[in-house]
Amino acid sequence: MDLNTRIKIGGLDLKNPVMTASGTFGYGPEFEDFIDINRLGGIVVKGTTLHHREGNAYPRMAETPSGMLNAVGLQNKGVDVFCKDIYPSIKHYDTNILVNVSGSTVEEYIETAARINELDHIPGIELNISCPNVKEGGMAFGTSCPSAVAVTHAVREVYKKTMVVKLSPNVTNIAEIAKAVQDVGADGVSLINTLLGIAVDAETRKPLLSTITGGLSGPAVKPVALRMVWQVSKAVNIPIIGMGGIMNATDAIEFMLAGASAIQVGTANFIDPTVSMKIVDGIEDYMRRHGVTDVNDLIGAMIED
Amino acid sequence: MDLNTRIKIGGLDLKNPVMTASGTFGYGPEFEDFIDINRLGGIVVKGTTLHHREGNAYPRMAETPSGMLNAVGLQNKGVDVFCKDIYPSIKHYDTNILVNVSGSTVEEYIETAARINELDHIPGIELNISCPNVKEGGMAFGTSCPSAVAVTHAVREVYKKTMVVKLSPNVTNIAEIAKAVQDVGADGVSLINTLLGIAVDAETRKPLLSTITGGLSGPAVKPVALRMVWQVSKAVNIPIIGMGGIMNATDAIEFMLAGASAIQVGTANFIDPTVSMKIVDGIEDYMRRHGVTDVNDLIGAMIED
Amino acid sequence: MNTDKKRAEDLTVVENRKINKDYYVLKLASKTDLPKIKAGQFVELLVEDTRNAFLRRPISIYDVQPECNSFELLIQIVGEGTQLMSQLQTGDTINTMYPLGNGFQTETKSKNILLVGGGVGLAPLLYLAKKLNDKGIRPKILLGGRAENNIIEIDNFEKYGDIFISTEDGSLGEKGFVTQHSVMNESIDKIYTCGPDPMMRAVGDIAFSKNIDCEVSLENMMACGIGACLCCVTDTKEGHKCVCTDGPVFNTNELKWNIA
Amino acid sequence: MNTDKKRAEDLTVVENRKINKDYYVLKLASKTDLPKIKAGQFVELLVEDTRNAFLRRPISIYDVQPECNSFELLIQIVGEGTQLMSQLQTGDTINTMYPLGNGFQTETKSKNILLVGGGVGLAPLLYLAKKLNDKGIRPKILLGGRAENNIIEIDNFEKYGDIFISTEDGSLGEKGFVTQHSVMNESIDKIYTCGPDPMMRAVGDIAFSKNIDCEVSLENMMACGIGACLCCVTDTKEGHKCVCTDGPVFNTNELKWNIA
Ligand SMILES: Cc1cc2nc3c(=O)[nH]c(=O)nc-3n(C[C@H](O)[C@H](O)[C@H](O)COP(=O)(O)OP(=O)(O)OC[C@H]3O[C@@H](n4cnc5c(N)ncnc54)[C@H](O)[C@@H]3O)c2cc1C
Ligand SMILES: Cc1cc2nc3c(=O)[nH]c(=O)nc-3n(C[C@H](O)[C@H](O)[C@H](O)COP(=O)(O)OP(=O)(O)OC[C@H]3O[C@@H](n4cnc5c(N)ncnc54)[C@H](O)[C@@H]3O)c2cc1C
Ligand SMILES: Cc1cc2nc3c(=O)[nH]c(=O)nc-3n(C[C@H](O)[C@H](O)[C@H](O)COP(=O)(O)O)c2cc1C
Ligand SMILES: Cc1cc2nc3c(=O)[nH]c(=O)nc-3n(C[C@H](O)[C@H](O)[C@H](O)COP(=O)(O)O)c2cc1C
Ligand code: FES
Ligand code: FES
Repeated sequence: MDLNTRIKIGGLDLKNPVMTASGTFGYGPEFEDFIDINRLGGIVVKGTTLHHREGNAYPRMAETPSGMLNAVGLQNKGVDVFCKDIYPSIKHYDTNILVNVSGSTVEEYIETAARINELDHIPGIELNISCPNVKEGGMAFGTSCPSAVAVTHAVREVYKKTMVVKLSPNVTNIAEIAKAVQDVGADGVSLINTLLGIAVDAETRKPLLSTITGGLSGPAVKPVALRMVWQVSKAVNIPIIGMGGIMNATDAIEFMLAGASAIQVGTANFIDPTVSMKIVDGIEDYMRRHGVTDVNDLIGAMIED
Repeated sequence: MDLNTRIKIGGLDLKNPVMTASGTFGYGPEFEDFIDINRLGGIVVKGTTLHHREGNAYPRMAETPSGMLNAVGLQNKGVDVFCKDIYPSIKHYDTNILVNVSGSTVEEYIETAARINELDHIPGIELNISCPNVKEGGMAFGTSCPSAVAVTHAVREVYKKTMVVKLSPNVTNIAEIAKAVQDVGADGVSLINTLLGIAVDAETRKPLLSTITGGLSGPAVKPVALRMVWQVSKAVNIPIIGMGGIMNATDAIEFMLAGASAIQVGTANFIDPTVSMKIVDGIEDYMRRHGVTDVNDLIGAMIED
Repeated sequence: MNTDKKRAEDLTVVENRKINKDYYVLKLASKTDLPKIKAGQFVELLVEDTRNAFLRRPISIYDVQPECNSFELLIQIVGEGTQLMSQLQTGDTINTMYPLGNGFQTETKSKNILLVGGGVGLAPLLYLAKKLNDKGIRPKILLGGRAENNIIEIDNFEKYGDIFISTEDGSLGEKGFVTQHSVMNESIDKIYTCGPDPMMRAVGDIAFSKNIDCEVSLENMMACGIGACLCCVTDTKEGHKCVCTDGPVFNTNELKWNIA
Repeated sequence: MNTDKKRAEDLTVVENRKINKDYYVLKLASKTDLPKIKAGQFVELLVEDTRNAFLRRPISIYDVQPECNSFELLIQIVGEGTQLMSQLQTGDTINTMYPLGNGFQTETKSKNILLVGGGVGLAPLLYLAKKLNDKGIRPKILLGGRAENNIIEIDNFEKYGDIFISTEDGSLGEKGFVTQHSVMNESIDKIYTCGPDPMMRAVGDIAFSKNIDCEVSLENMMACGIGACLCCVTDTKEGHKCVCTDGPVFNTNELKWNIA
């Protein structure tokens, strides 16, 4: 059976719908011992800001039932170090490298995106308006329509390639925000970023994260993520990249059925560094088993009667 | 060691902070074979509406990682049958029986609450403005300040005993809504109701619930619930009843440390029908172990530095 | 202790008998006298600390040994919960809520009784057949399945009734669905059935058309097993009823099945 | 296969040796040649399908048997993950990512070397002692713990160094903290330590005050173990560094510990 697994998202041409999620895959080299990165549809590198950021104090991680909280807080060396030192060492990957762009102010977003725009082998950015772990900016932009529109619109002016906007799940109406960023030029939306959560140690009475709150990810959030992908798919006509708790190919298919054109694998990379390859293979198996020749036919194919 | 486990919530005097959550404990008799209901701080009976409701079509339940989705849809026989047939058979319980009141319109809420107001052995209601499983009303009231205020204010006019408002977690800013209902006379708030979610079967491509979306509960949601309790505790000065994924006494203590005055046990009742008793005992053990003589000292006692 | 109360109790595995790669019989014993158990009642088993089997698993009571304070469950491996339970070893304990549900109505004047079991749906029928034997009735027992390897425990059933077999592929007994089996044409005045939903509906249809009284044991998805969550409902002529407490056994005339 | 690559591999349990109710040694073997393993490196073990141990568990490599393609882990039971792994039986497999982390710097000119292990923190010190022996150095080894039953595996350590013991309650060796042990007053020019954070800081303080070169093996909470998530950072003079890749071993002069 001849299978087409290619997916288009804006100007991106993915060899398959499987990408890795920002903040869970480093820049790629971290996984080179385990998998062939070139077999992925794409990778999204760590959240990048205009300036170097140290991130939050340790502890930054707590395990929760079927999930984890993180409060990394966008630790990164800043866009210039990315362009100068990191980009040259990964630009040879034969996959779509997206940079996850974040900032505390609209100006920072603009400036960062503008610099990424210059990099030949970066075909797109993921505009992160949903990071729950920073004091300024981050999620604040993603939880109201006006601010989401403001930053998306401003970056659209300077960024000429594919721009996907990453949405926050910590909102009353995610579809409304998706629609709003579509209307000001987003080529796609990705969701969900992490759900804001807390873990506390009853014995010491201390929160388990230095920042008290952190972002919840992993299988625990999958039902919420699927719901949001489905809601957004009813509201927009740009492609959706779905994520949140994807641990295997079955989960990935579920996101596509709910309306996602591609998916990202996040926390699962920690549990099995080879999981993204298994998902690439598993989607093909599923297609063969179900006689699906074009992976695009799975998008939104949930039977709703 | 002499322990005080009593907690006050509005006019309610709870012998301990452990209650059972609406929709997970029937009306009480369902659990009589397993536990001594009189040892509980309180029970909240199934969501009750003005008229009989058949609820949603089967299937109404799906298992998810460390949690479950339900789409019961407020099946109940209506407030009159409650008053006439059910109330007489449970009013002897030596615990606080709260009725969870719901409706499609403000008028229905008012009428239902007014009838419950007449029942001597019902010291309070839990105003459910957060049910995600009904087409009209329900969560719609709980996801915006104006509508939350409207229904709370209207019911306050007719309901004279303790009124706790049950909040929806499917919002951008739960603290704002908590504050708003406090300002129009809520004696307390309870949170969280379920998170809206979806589960789909990749093999059949069908959603696992007849209504497609349902409400997520169980340990998976605990980090989100704890965060919301903590946020609300910073915004209001009325007591908070915390819930969402409480499976044992440690979880219960975590909610109190985060700011809850009492807690409700929901989904855990399905996994262990005796769990509420274990939590009552476990809180006392914890108090002894930590030299806490008054359970009120645990409320909001998380060390935040 | 009031022995008619429902319990949530750690029971001891006294035997885990493998039938074939898909089926096993778990024998569980209590340290105290069992409560009264009716044919068609079920238990809810707790598979502890596993990520995907979060809720309890409902399983019919297959047989009871009151003298040993034990009962047996016949289980098919279909997913994680049933898989993990298949690994239980003698001496292990498993938390069990029981006895749950209403059970079959065995106060019957009928003499020509047919039990129809599809796949693992035959589980509640063994104890039912035993109970009928106690009343001096030896029922006909029709066991159906996809193929030979789905027809199990024949020896056990033979003790309490006359066995008829049908398989969809004809590898054992008559070829076809249970509803096509020749025994369906004999004179029958009561049917008890348990199996896949389409099978039970087909049996219900035949019973309806021939005016035979028919009880079916439903297998809806359950969360609590004790009527508290209202997740397991089936649509009856009187509205939604809980399969866990009003059922699992319903007389087909209560259901909306035969309403065109 | 490039044998220096990190792997995620199903390893076979060839031995699970119980030391006492709290400690056990797990011996894992690969079917292929092991990659080069440095003293102080660690593995990430996957405890599958349990509700609370969702992430992998980092454990130091205790000893290596290259000739058998196997290595040993010394594990203390502290929670669900370490508890479940204690039940592994010979022949079981466990998915293991290894070898991870930088390991101790064993290219040293120092001759008077002291290893200080607190509790289960002694784990990475055995293989380190072995490696030092290979270089002709027999280190002093100070084992500390709360009480006698926390001081384990003395026989094993004795082969590679001179053993000193301290317990907080005095039930074995000198009474007090490791930092109060008399061996601390001997002439030492390098310390390697692993144990609870307060212990390592105290040892670091002594080393600093006496101007002794000191390497510590940190045990921060980890999610990925390979530098991808940035969860495990420690604050160094050059900012946040990952304990899983820049560590777990740090020279105390890189850390901010001795800055008042
Ligand atoms: C009253 C009752 C009596 C039953 N008696 C028996 C019995 O005697 N022997 C036996 O082998 N099985 C019996 N079942 C079915 C049994 O409960 C399911 O097979 C079991 O729960 C599946 O668990 P799992 O983790 O192995 O599979 P899962 O991975 O959870 O599911 C595998 C498949 O089984 C279905 N399933 C899951 N849970 C349930 C549930 N609660 N009810 C119905 N279907 C479900 C799923 O839809 C899925 O298709 C009974 C069910 C009910 C409601
Ligand atoms: C590099 C490194 C090497 C280690 N080497 C060993 C070793 O050789 N032998 C050994 O017994 N233990 C070692 N540990 C500690 C070991 O990882 C934890 O004890 C284990 O993960 C606890 O898992 P659990 O599920 O049993 O306990 P949990 O229930 O998860 O936790 C119990 C306690 O252990 C702490 N803990 C949990 N996870 C970690 C973690 N990832 N890092 C540190 N502390 C944690 C928790 O804060 C809690 O107080 C090492 C840790 C690291 C980071
Ligand atoms: C440790 C960690 C770090 C993350 N960092 C980022 C980030 O820098 N930028 C971003 O947009 N999302 C970040 N995320 C969110 C993930 O990209 C993803 O949206 C989320 O984890 C949900 O997917 P999952 O459940 O598959 O992990 C991070 C998640 C984790 C767990
Ligand atoms: C099956 C089921 C039915 C529920 N019905 C109601 C209801 O009628 N009214 C209500 O306010 N909440 C209802 N809830 C929500 C619970 O009361 C509780 O808010 C939620 O389940 C979170 O707590 P938990 O994680 O401990 O279950 C229901 C939950 C479940 C699982
Ligand atoms: S399973 Fe809860 S009511 Fe039947
Ligand atoms: S554990 Fe992920 S970077 Fe260290």
